[in-house]
Amino acid sequence: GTLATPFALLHHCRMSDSVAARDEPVRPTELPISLIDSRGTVVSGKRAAGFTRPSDEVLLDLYRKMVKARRFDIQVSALTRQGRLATYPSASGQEGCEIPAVAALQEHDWMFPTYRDSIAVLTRGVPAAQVLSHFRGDWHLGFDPGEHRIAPQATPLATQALHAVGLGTAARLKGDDVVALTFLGDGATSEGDAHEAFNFAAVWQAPVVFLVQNNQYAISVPVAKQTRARTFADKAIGYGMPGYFVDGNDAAAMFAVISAAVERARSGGGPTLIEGLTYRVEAHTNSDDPSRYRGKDEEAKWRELDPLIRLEKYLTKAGVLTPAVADEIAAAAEALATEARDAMSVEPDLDPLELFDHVYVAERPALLEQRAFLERELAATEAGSQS
Amino acid sequence: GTLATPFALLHHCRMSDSVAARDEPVRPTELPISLIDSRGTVVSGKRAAGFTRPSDEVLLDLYRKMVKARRFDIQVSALTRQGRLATYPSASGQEGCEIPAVAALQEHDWMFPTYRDSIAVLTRGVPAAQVLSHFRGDWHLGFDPGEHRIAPQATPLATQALHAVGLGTAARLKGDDVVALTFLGDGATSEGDAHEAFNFAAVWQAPVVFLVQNNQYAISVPVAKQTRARTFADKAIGYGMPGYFVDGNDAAAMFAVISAAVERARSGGGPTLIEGLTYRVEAHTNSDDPSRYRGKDEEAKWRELDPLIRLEKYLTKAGVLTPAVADEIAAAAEALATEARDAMSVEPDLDPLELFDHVYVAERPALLEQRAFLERELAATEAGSQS
Amino acid sequence: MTILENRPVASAAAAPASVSMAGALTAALRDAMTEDSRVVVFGEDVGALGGVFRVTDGLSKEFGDNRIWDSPLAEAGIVGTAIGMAMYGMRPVVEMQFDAFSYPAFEQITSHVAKMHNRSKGRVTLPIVIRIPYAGGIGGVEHHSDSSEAYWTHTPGLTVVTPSNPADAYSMLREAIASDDPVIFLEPKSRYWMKDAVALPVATPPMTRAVVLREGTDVTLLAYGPTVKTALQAADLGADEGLSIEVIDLRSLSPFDDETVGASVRKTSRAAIIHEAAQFGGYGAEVAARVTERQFFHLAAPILRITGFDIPFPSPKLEEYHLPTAERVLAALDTWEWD
Amino acid sequence: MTILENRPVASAAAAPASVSMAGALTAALRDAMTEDSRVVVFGEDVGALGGVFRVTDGLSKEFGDNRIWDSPLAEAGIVGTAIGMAMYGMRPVVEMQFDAFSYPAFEQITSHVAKMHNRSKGRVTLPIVIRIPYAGGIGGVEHHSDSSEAYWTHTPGLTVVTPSNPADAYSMLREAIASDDPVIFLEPKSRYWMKDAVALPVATPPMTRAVVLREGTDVTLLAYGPTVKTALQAADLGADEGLSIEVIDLRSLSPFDDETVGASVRKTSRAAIIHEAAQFGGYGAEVAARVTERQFFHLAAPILRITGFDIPFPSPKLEEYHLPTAERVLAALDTWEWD
Ligand SMILES: Cc1ncc(C[n+]2csc(CCOP(=O)(O)OP(=O)(O)O)c2C)c(N)n1
Ligand SMILES: Cc1ncc(C[n+]2csc(CCOP(=O)(O)OP(=O)(O)O)c2C)c(N)n1
Ligand SMILES: [Mg+2]
Ligand SMILES: [Mg+2]
Repeated sequence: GTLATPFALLHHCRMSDSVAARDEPVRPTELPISLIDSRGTVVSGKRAAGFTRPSDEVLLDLYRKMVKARRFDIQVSALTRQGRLATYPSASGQEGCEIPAVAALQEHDWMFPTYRDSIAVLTRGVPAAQVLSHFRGDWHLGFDPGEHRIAPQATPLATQALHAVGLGTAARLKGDDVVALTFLGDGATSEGDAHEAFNFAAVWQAPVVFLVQNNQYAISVPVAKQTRARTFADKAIGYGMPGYFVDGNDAAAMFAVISAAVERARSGGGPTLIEGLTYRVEAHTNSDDPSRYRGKDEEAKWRELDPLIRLEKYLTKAGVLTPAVADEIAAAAEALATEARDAMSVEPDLDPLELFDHVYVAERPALLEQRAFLERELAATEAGSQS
Repeated sequence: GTLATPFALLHHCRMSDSVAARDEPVRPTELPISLIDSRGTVVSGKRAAGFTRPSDEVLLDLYRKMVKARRFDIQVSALTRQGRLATYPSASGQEGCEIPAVAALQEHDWMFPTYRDSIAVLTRGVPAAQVLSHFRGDWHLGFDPGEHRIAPQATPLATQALHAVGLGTAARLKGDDVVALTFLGDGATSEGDAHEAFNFAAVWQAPVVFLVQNNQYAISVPVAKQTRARTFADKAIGYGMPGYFVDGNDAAAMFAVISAAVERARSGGGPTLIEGLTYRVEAHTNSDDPSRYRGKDEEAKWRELDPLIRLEKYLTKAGVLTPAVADEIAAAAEALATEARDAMSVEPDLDPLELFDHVYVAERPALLEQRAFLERELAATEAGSQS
Repeated sequence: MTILENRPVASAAAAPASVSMAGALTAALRDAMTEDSRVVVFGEDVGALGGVFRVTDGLSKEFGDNRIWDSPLAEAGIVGTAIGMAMYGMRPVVEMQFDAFSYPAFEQITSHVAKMHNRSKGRVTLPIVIRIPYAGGIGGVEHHSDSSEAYWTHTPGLTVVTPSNPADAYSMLREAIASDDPVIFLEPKSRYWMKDAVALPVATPPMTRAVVLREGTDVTLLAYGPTVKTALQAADLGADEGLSIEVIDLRSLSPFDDETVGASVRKTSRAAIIHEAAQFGGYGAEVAARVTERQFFHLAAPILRITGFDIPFPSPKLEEYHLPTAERVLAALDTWEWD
Repeated sequence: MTILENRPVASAAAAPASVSMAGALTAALRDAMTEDSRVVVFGEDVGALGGVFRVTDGLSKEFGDNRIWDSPLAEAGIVGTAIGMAMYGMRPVVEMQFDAFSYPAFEQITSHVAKMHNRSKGRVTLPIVIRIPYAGGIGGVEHHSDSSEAYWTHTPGLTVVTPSNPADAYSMLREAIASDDPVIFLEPKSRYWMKDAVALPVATPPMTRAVVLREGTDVTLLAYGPTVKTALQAADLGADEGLSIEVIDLRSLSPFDDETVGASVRKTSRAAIIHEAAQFGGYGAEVAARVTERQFFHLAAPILRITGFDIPFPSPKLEEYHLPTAERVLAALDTWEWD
C-alpha cells in the first residue's frame, strides 16, 4: 500500500525544538545481545535485551543454511587454492551474521552485499555458478540483480551502503514496502561513504538495515586501529537511529535483531545500525598471510566460538537436530559442494567482443569501430593459428 | 618536551577487550552548556555542567574582540554590497563561537578556519587587508599560514578538518605540544571528510578540537534536513571521544569548554567534539536570499539572543564594562572598520605573470613557455593601447 | 550529419520568448517532471532556495517534497543514493553545486555510475543526470570556476554533454533525462543569464551531435559550453581580417561527433579547439589527437589548442588573463604559416 | 638531454644483486626513512602486513609505529592527514591500496594537494608522495586494474611519474620523496616482481626526464610503466621485420619531457604511444597532441595511440584482449603508409 509521503514527514521544522526536544535514540547495550551462548545454552534476561529466541523451526532452517554455506565456502576456498578462481574472500565463521540477514528478508526486499558475502548471495538463491563467475574472473557480475533483488557484490568499500539508502528511499517514494539491507565490514565503517549512508538514511528515514559485520580485521588492520568507539553500534547515536550490538556468532540473536529492524524499516520506522561481533577465521583472501598480523591462538579461540557449533548443540539438545536431519543436511551440503566444483570445472564460454556491448545503452560509432578492430584481430589470430 | 610515542600507545591490543572494556565516552548534555544566559545572568548548577565561568578580565577581553569583530563584519558586508569584494560570508551572530575559539589557543597552536571564519582569522592577528585579499579576489590567500599558524580558509567543506588532524599528529610525533583547532559548519558535518577526520583523530588520539558551529543552516538547508541526531555533539560518542553541546551564543561557556578541550588535547588526552549552538543572522553570502527559506521572525528571535548583548549586560552589571571602557572599545572597533575600508579602497597591485610562479616548486619548461606567452601578450596589449 | 545553425528541429506553436539558459533548464526540469513521475530532483539547496543559480526555482512549490528536495550536504551521498534510486526505476537528476564540489563524488561516479551497466551486462541501467555548473567567468573565488570535463570524458561509461545556449539547454537536458545512460550535464555558469528568443518546448539536434553554427572555409574553430561565444566572436574578428572561420559547437564531449568535425576539417584543412580547462591532458588533447589521426593528410597545419594555462584556476581579479579570448584565438591562428 | 639506456648515472660500490621492483621500492623507502626523520609512511595495511604488495615489508619492525603505521581505512583521510603533516614539516609517503581506491581521495588530491602551494603563493609546500599501484595484467577483479594517470596529469600542481624497472623504482621514489612538490607515484603492479641486477643505492636520470631505452631510426615508440616492456618486445619483433624502432620510457608523465621526445621524433618522423588506459582522453591524447603541435612538419604520419579500448577494465579472463601487446603495436605501425 501507499505509505505517507516520506519527505513531507521530514519537513516539520525541528528548528524551534532543536535544543531539547529531539528524540533520545536507543542506546546499544554494553555487552553484545545474545540468545544462545557458545555452549548452546539459552540466554535470557539482560543479555537478551528483550529479544525473543526464534522458533526451533526457524533455527533449524538457519542451521541448515549455515552448514551448507560453510561447506560451500570451504569448497570454494579449496578451488581457489587450486587456481580455479582468481580470488575468493571467505566468510567462514561469519555465518551467524550472513545467514540470518538473508533469512530476515522477504522476497521483495533488497540485499546489498560486499565481496565477503558470497554465501549470503548463494543462500538467497543465486546458483553457485553465477555467484562464482565474478571470482573466477569471467565477468564482473554473474547474476541478475533484478531477478534476485541483490545488488552486485561491492568491492569499493562502503559505496554500496549509499545505493541501499537510495533504493530504499525510491521504494518508499513509490509506496512499496521494500526494505534494503546492506552489509558492511568493520573497516568499511571508516570510509566517508559509510557516514554519508548512515546520515542520509536517518534524515530520510529510509527503510534500511545496516549490518556491520565486525570480523575484527580489515585485511591486517585490527578494529583497535579502526575506531575508538566502544562499539560500532554506538555510531548509531550520532545519526539519531537505533543501534544494536549483537553477538554475531549467535544466529538466533542476529535473526531476532535483524528481523525487528527489518520490520521497523518496513513500517516506516527508519533505519537501524546493527553490529554483529564475529571473526574472520580464514585469511582475508587466498593471497593474504594472517601469520603476519595475528596469532594462531587468537584464531583458535574464535574457532571455538564457531556459530555452527553452538546452534548444533542447542538444536540437538532441543531434539530438533536428529541424526537423520543432520545426515540430510550434510548430504545437501555435499551436493552444493559438488555443484560448486562442477560449475568451476567447466570453462566459461566467453566472447571478448561482448566487452563492447554493455558500456552504454546507446550505440556509439567509435566503440563499434574498436569492436570491429578486435573482431578483425581475433579473426587474423584465428587464421594465423590455423595456417 | 617530548611526549610518549603516540602511535605506540595505540598498539596495546584492544582485541581481547573489544566486547566490554572500552571506555564509556563522555555524553553530551541534553541542554546546551551555559554559563551566562541571554539576560546576562550567571548560570550555575546542571546547565553549567561543571564548567567555571572565566574571569571578568577574560570576559572583557572576549567582549572587546567580539565588538571589534562585529564592527569589522558589518563594515566588510557593506563593502561587499558596494561591490568592493567578490563575496563575503558574514559571521555576525557567531562571535560567541569564533572569538572564544581564538582566545583559547596559544601562540604555537594552529587554527583551521573556513570561509565563514574571517573574524577568527582577523582576531588571531592577521591584518584586515590580508584577510580580505581572498574575498576581494586578489589571490586565493592573503596571509602566511606559517607566520600566524592559521591554515587557509577552506572552501571545500570539511576537508580542512583532516588537515588539522594531520598537523596535530605531526606535532605530537615531533614531541611538540601543539593543538589544532578546526572550525566546521553544521552542514559540513554531513561530508565524508568530517567523519574521517573525527575518526582518524580519535584513533590516533590527535590533539585536535573540532568546533562545530551549528548556525542552523547550510545555505538554505536547515539542520533538520542535515541530521537526525539529537545534537551534533552526540556524534562524538560514535568515535569514542568526548562531546560537548554548548550554547554558542554564550562566549563564557564556549571559552570554558574550548579551553578545557584544548588543554586535554595538549596533555595527550586526544580530540574533543564541541557543538556551539548559534545562528547565522545574516544571509549565507551577499548573493544569498534568506527570505526564500526562513522567516523574519525567526531571525528576529535570534537577534535577541545576540552573543554581544548578554556579555555587555553581564560585564556592565559586574562593573567591568564602564562607559569609558565601552568608549575605548567602540573607538578601537571604528579604527578597525576604517582599516578595512582603507584596505579595500586601494586597488591591489597584481602581476598576472605570478599565476605561473607558484604552481610548482620545481621549474617547468612548458610552464615557463606559457608564462612567456602571456608576457608577450601583455606587452602587445600594452603597446597596442599606447599606440 | 552536418546541421547548419542551431535552429530548432522542432518547436511548439508558442511564440518565441526571451529565455535565459537558467530559465530554459528550469523549464526542461519542469516538463520532464510533469511528463514522467519517475523523474526526481535532489541535491544541495535545490528545494526552497531553487539552487544557488536558481535553476530549480519554483519546482519545489510546484512538485512538492517527494519529487524535489534538499539532501544532506554530501556529494558522494547524493550520487550514491541516486544510483540506488535508479536501480529501483527512478530517473534522478542531481545537482553538484559547483564543479569542484563534484570531486567528493568522484568514486561513486567513476566506479559505479560509469560501470554499473557494463558490470551487469546491461541488466542494470542507471538513467541518472548529474548536473554540474562549470567553468569560470563569474568572478568566483577558488574552487568555484573549475572545468572538470576531461575527468569525465576519459571515463568509459559516461556520456558528457554541455549546452552553449538556451534552446540547447532545454532540449539537451530533456534528452539527457530521457536517456537510459547516465549523463554528466555540464552547465557553463557564465552563460546562465544569456538570453535568446526561444519558443519552449524546443527540440534541437540530438545531444550527441555537434552543430555547425557558422560556415567558413579557412579554419574550423571547435568550441563547447562557455567558449562557443568566444569562437563566434573570433569568427567575427576573423571576418574583419578576411578570414573565413567555421564555428562548430561540439555539444557532446563524449561521444565525440567525428563525422561532423571530420567533414569540416577536410574542408578547411585547419582546426583549433578552444576550452577554459588547463591544456595539459585537457579535452582539447583528445580532439587534436583524434582529428589528426583521422584527417592527417587533410591537415595543412597542426591543430591548435587555445585553452586555459596549466595552472590552478586563478582568483577573480586574474581570471581574465587565463580565459581564452577571441583576440587570443586570432593571435593563435596567426602563428600558423598561411600560404 | 637524451640519455641512451637507463644506465644508472651513479651507483654505490655494492655489487649488483637481483632486485625486484617491489624490493627496490622497499629499499628506497628504507633509505629515505633512515636519512630523513621527517619521512613517515602510512596507509592501509602498510604496517605489520607490509602492504598487500609487500612494498613496505619489514619497515614497521625496523622503524616502529611512529614512522610507519596502519591508518583507518579511508583514502581521503589518508591524503587529508598527510596534507596536515606536510604543513607541519613532515614528508609523508602514503599508499593507496589499488588504483581505483584512490578515487575517494580525489577531492583532497585535486583541491588541496595540487593547489596548496599555488594558493599560498609558495608559502606552504606539500612534499607528499602518493604511491598508487596501477594498471592491469595481474588478473585482478573489477576495480583492481585501473589506470588513472590521465586524471592526475590533467591536474596542474601535480607531478606524476612512473618507473618501469627496479633501478628507476628505487631512484625515482627517492627523488619523489626528496621533492618539495607533491608527487603521484604510479607503480605498475604487473611489474612488481620483475627483477634486474641492480646495485643499490642507485641514481638513474632525473625523474622528470624521459630516457631512450633503445635507439632506432624508423619509429619512436613512447611507453611508460607497464607498457615499456611491451614496447621493447615490439622493437624486437620490428627488428625481425627490418623495422628500426626507438623506444622511449617516458618515466615522467607530468612534466612531459618535450626535449627528449622531440629530438627522437624529429629523427624518426613517426611515433606511437602505448598505454593501458582507455584511449579517449587518455594520456596518449596529450602526447599525440603536443608532439604533433611541436613536430608537425617533421611528421610523416599521424601519431598512433595503441591503448586500452574505451571500456571499463575487463574481468581477469578477458583482460588479455584489452591490453596492448607487441603484436598489436606492430599491426598498428603497419596501418601507416610506409613509402
Ligand atoms: C575504497 C576501498 N579502499 C580499499 C579497498 C581495499 N580493500 C579491500 S577489502 C579491505 C578491507 C576491508 O575490511 P572490512 O571492511 O572490515 O571487511 P572484511 O574484508 O573484513 O569483510 C580493503 C582495505 C577497497 N576495496 N575499497
Ligand atoms: C564539498 C563542498 N560542497 C559544496 C560546497 C558549497 N557550499 C559552500 S557553503 C555551503 C553550506 C555550508 O554550510 P555549513 O557547513 O553549515 O557552514 P555555514 O556556511 O553555515 O557556516 C555549501 C553547500 C562546498 N563549499 N564544498
Ligand atoms: Mg573486517
Ligand atoms: Mg551552517
